Amino acid sequence: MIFQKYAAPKYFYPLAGKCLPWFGTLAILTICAGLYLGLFVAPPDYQQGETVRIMFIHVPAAWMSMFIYAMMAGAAAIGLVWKIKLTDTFITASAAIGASFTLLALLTGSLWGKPMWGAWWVWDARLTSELILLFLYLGFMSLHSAIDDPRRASRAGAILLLIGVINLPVIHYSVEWWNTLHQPTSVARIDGPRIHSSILTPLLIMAVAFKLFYVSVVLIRMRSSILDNEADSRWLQEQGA
Amino acid sequence: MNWAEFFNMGGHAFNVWGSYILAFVILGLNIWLPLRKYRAQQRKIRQQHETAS
Amino acid sequence: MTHNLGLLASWQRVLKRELLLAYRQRNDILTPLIFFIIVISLFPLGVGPEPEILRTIAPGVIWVAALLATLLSLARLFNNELHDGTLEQLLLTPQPASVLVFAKIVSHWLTTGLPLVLISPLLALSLDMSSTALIYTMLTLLLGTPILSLIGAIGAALTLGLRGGGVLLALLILPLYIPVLIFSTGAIIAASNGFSAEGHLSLIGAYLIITLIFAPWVTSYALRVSLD
Amino acid sequence: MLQANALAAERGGQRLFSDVSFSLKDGDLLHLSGSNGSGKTTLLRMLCGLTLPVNGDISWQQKNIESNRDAFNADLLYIGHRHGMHSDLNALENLQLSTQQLSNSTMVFSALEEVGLSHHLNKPLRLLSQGQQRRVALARLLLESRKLWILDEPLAALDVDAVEWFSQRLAKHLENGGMAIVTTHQEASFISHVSINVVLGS
Repeated sequence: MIFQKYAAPKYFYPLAGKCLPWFGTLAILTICAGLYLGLFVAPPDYQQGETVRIMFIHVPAAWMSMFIYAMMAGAAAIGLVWKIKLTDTFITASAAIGASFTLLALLTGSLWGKPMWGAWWVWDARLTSELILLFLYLGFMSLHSAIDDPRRASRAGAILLLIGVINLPVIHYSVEWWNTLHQPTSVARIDGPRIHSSILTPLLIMAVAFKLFYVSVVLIRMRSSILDNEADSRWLQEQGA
Repeated sequence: MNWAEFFNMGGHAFNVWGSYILAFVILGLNIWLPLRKYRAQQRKIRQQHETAS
Repeated sequence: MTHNLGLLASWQRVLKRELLLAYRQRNDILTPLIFFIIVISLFPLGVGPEPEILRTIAPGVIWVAALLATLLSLARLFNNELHDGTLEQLLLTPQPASVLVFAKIVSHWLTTGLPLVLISPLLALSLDMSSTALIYTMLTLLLGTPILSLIGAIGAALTLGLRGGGVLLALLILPLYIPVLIFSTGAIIAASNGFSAEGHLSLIGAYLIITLIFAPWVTSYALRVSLD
Repeated sequence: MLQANALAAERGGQRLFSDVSFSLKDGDLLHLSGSNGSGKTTLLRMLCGLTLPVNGDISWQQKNIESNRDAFNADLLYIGHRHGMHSDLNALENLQLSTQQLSNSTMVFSALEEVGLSHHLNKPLRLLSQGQQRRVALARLLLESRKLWILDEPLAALDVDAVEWFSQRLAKHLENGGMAIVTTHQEASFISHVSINVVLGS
């Protein structure tokens, strides 16, 4: 089937090479559009004032952190069942950018929380789950790098990702429940009550921009790790990279 | 467009611009480091080609 | 021509062997227990002896100490047997490996989890907990520590034989322990305030049943991956 | 009947060996040889199903060992470099608690006697010498009647009469229809029974 064909580095490498410039330019364009709309066009929020602009970074980053983890877990499942080596290249390529988006979401969340709640860090359900997600990312990355044998590293990492993705909703639910237990006062939800379209459009554009950015980073990292692993194979010399 | 007003961000300049700078730095690193390694690999392969041919 | 042992008989044989081994290395049982006691008795020194404060933080302190004590004892679950080759033999038995791994997990719980449950009343009293809180601490530990052993076994199998495996194990497994920690301490707090803790205990029970079903199989798969 | 075709293995990304094929019938003895690091142990572990081959497959009685692992394990006896005994238990406990066979203490006693260890029964294994520990491991050959023996350096650290005992034991196993795959660097009398020779790393 078609999917199987592009799972081999030999076919994936040139394909990634062709798509890379497209994703790169599209990512740059959408980021500029998002920034322009978010910083210049969107009106300040009647409640939060200008700090609402932090949301254009924080919320898409939080979405990306979960999206990438889910993608990694999906690739892990495929890699374990069909024994495709390329899934591990994809997972290792996505881990760092996923952890970076989580870290970015946490930092911007704290920068946004200071004016709203007066504290740099609030044990809000969403922020706490984001913190735990960062631990899951760091756990995967350290396990994967602690194992020398490439095959064991990819399979052990895949198992951990699958356990993590199954446990993530359970952890989120328990943190959510724990949060309501200890903070009876209804804390303003972090993404604001009802989102006005002038705020929503830049938010969605930034979300798309981050996805395109993620894809370009992953493609670059995958191509360079293929160059590392397959340095001696003939098809690489013929194609002249 | 009053630039001073724009940069002040209603008194929350630090928070808003801090977030955007953080985003630029963190995401920037995520694209710059792999790109640098990727270019180095390309150069190495191109050199191999010159010596080989 | 080979008449092999039945599944139950070889399961019991593995359990018997594990308990005999645990008995032979007795201080491996004592160290997590002593660690549990020391960590808990550090808190009054750090936080101050006022009973009200101790009473409020007691459930959290006991449970976090239980998590760390279990983590401490997990490293030896498979590593000793990696070095003398018995772990390979475990995977080469005619019986499904997950059942025999389950016997090892049960023996780990008997030698680590159960002692924590039995010693916890003493420590609950030292933190001036009320009698209902004490009972619910034991109850949640009784229900919770098997989960710690089951999920911990998966982590131990994944980090088998790795340098710095102990710390890595903590990083992998502690996030997965969070639901147990939240609902157990929640149950103790609810019970000591007079509310019913049924909801919490049933959630922990459900989590226990799910891990009982899946963890042994995942652990044996992870062992196969690590011994590859 | 053990059938292996086009087996290949990698360690840390480097190719160890590729397209190793052979088939073992009743009464066959395969001697696996090759320089250190050529992947002998990896191949043996692969034949037991412990290591996944990079490509190629292994079948026992015409069925792939990965799909019916339990049936294959019932006929397999693997003794590796690490002899698979608990060093904190004594010889008696090790054999009684780990063998899959319904063996009672008299059978274990006689097995230990046959390997010449009747007087070291209550000492934990770690106090015995390498050669003695190897003898305890080899005692399993008597207790567990398995069709396929896969032995990694069984003669390591054995003295002369233990080697002699092992060669006779192996010959008897082959006569009543058993099979064996053995690696060894030492000269031993059972070499004359070898029916298949596989050399790695040539």
